[in-house]
Amino acid sequence: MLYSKKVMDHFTHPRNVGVIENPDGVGEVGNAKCGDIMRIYLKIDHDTISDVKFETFGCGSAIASSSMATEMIKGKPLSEALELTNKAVAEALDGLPAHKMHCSVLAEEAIKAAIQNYYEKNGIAYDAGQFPDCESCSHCASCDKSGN
Amino acid sequence: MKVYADNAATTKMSRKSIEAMLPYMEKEYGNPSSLYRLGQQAAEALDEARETIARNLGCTPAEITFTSGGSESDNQALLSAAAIGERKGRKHIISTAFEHHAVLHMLKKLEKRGFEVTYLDVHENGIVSPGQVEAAIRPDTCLVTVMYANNEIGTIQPVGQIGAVCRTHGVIFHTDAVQAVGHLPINVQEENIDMLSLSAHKFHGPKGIGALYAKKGIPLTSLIEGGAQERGKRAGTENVPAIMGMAAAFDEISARMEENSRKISRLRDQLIDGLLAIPHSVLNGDRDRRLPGNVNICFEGIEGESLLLLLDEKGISASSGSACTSGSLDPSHVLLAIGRPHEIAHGSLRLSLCETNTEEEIKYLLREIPEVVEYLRSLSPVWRDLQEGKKDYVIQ
Amino acid sequence: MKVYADNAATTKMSRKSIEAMLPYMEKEYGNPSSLYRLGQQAAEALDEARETIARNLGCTPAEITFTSGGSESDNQALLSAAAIGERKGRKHIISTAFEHHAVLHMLKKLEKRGFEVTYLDVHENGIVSPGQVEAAIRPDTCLVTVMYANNEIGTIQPVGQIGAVCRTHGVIFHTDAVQAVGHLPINVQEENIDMLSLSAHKFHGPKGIGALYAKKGIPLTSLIEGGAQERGKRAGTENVPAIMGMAAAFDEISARMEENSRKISRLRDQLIDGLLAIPHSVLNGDRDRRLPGNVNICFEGIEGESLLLLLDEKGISASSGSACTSGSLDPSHVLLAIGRPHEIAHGSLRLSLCETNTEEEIKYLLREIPEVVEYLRSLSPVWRDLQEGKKDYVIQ
Ligand SMILES: Cc1ncc(COP(=O)(O)O)c(C=O)c1O
Ligand SMILES: Cc1ncc(COP(=O)(O)O)c(C=O)c1O
Ligand code: FES
Ligand code: FES
Repeated sequence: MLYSKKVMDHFTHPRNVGVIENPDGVGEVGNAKCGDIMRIYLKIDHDTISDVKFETFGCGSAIASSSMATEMIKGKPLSEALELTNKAVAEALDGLPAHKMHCSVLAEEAIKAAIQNYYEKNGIAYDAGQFPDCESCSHCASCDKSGN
Repeated sequence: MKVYADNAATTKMSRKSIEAMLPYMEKEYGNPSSLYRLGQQAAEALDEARETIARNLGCTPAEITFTSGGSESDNQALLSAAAIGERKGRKHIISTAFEHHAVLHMLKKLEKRGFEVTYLDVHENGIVSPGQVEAAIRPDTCLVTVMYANNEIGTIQPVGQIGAVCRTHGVIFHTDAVQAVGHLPINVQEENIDMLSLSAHKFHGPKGIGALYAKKGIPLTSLIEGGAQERGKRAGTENVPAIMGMAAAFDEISARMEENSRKISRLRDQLIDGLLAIPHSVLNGDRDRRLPGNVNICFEGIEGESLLLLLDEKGISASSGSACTSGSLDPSHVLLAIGRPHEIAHGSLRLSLCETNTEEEIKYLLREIPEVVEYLRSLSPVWRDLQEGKKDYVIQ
Repeated sequence: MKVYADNAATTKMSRKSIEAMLPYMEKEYGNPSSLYRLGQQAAEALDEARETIARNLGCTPAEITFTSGGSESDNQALLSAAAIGERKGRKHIISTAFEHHAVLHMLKKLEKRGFEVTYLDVHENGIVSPGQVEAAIRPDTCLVTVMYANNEIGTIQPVGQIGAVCRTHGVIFHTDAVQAVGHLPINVQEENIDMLSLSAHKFHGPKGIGALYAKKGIPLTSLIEGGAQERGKRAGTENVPAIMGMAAAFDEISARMEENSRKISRLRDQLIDGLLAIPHSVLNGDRDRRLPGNVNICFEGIEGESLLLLLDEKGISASSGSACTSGSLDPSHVLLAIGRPHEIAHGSLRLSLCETNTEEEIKYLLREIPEVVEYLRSLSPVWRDLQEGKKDYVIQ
């Protein structure tokens, strides 16, 4: 099979799907042109992620990565969420096919983008080096990075 | 319920085809190049199979070369026409933007060898016109290669008219008929086709076997060198069992072509009508000039691979032009060629039917697919933006 | 009595091999490139088959590419090595004078492309030495291609030692092992083989399927362009049933290789001894370093085709190096390469046995063949001249 049982479980029964009204942070990465967009909504209480929801336009691996990543950060302090790597997400899913690893990268980056958005909205100082910038994203060759 | 709706990818072998193969595996296993009876019987069987293929295409047996499938046939056809062109100093080829990769990649290779290729526009309806071909022909054109029917969107090209144009201008005309053979009536002579590729597993025959028709007088260049099989044009011990299976499958499907076509088209039309009732969906390819079994639809706001996986959960086998399914990042070149923007091309679904699909199956598809589309849209940030008016629908 | 003694031409498929194919024709017919279960199951089967082939050759699955047979494998191996050589400006190839046409014709093609080929002498015993290979290696040598065992005279080459020489000199070593696989123990790693061709129908597997082993790091050039099957190195819908049949046949024959070899060699030796009792006959190829099943003998004063036809009348299927069988007028290039003069090369007989041949069959062959030889000699003016001393015997 292309995907592990874990991937299929998270894909067919995704956790934390949906939106949070009045979120504390929202992050969106990817590009519909490239075939995948991930949006993460965060509710934050005292530097801890009290709730998280996602919406994803993408393949099975993208949806499963979103689901798994949100599970992994829910209830965790921001500092810990910032350390979540795409490798950890992929491992938690019992692996992803090589050509699908970038879908897990999107999950990592969407979370970071949401946290960055939270910092910015609340005027909290942060180390920009911790966050990916759109310019360095290179997951699709044909992307014009225009965000639409 | 299990519904196999990916007959354009490959088909289930028919009983007749399997039964035509078996005797040549265990009993009549001789090598047709051998002198003794066992070999000569195999050689005779090969002759019969060649006649069967020829009869169903309207050519002579000597014009048929057996290959390992559609890709090899396409490669050899293009290589042969290019060699002829090169000898005459004619290095221009006309094709379309939505050919199968077996043609497109070979064209790329020929471009590296100094050939110039004109890729004709296939318009939103997925059809080239004979006029376009005629307008593109130059004194140095050595080959026109236009597929008979497209493998993704099923559109049928005006092959007979293109053939007539090519004949008038003395240009070789090849058609990749892998999707058409067995499903549409073809007569290479009447349609002025000079070369034609076919592959048995697309019409309930075995995998790994195909044929290349080349009109008498068109010398083939070997792709595989070695023994003198296939009049020296294709080396390798002949795959007698598979060839017998191909011939049987071709005969079987040809005998029922009209009946199948009527039945399948009706199912197809029900499916198209039902699916287009889903808001913001659009049919890809001309509605009428399409293969009896082909349905190809884009749904706005969702991505193809996840659609396929969820359909698989419901027992439905289908395919998509989504990039994510192929591991490359660009969506189907076919959908791009008919002008679908990237974000829409990602959300395509191809269902390809055959004569064993049933009305019940269509009902099942029409119950399950809209649900899955709706569910995926409910997860999709793109769909939300569209719904909330933050973006404009591409498909009205 | 019926005796099939042409197993070097092709073999009867084994029950196991057929049974391994059938499920993939009618039930598991999915296209391995498809996402849904039916496709993924086929993809998994393909993986398993690749592992089986790899295990039996001593390499990794990623080093195996499926092809349509031995000829295609040979073609692709040579094309790939030539492309690597070209990139490095190394355009010299070493081979032997008695390779199969799938290699020889490809070499001719490469010569036209500017490659220089050294054809090593194979001596009267039909064996090249590692020393010959080493002496022929030049700084611009990009490939050594020497067959594992010859298809006509069955001689086994010192492949391991040739591999060692090539490894020392950093030259790619390809071996056409079509006649050896399944019949001789092969380990590509231990024998320093960089590329190896095999074909399933030579070991009771299906026709039209083969494999090319290429050591990790050796990039393959596509012979057939198109889809991304076989990691982009061989386009075309995978022939899953045949691949499963090949893997099953390979496993089956490997498990019994020693036992088969002992049995077949004994029959072979009886046959050789018995036939050499015919006056003025000679064995072609080394007596000991030959395939377990290969017998190849020249009978002075007669012509191969008539011999085969009369044997066929007796129910015996055999082959000859004689040209007439292949439609060309030159006698076997293999027999000429081991120094047999034309007149003798025309009178050759190849019998190739497998594990299902029996002692009774050998007895039958040893009763019938001498009679037929004697009869043909009684018709032969050449034989009369020899008998009457007007000419000298070539074979004492
Ligand atoms: C030594 C050798 N190489 C290559 C081939 C070609 O194999 P195939 O006929 O399967 O293409 C054969 C048999 O025909 C052979 O004996
Ligand atoms: C239009 C078209 N051409 C060529 C091919 C290649 O055929 P095969 O996979 O048998 O090599 C296919 C199918 O894969 C096809 O649909
Ligand atoms: S989303 Fe396409 S390059 Fe980042
Ligand atoms: S979203 Fe396209 S490959 Fe995962």
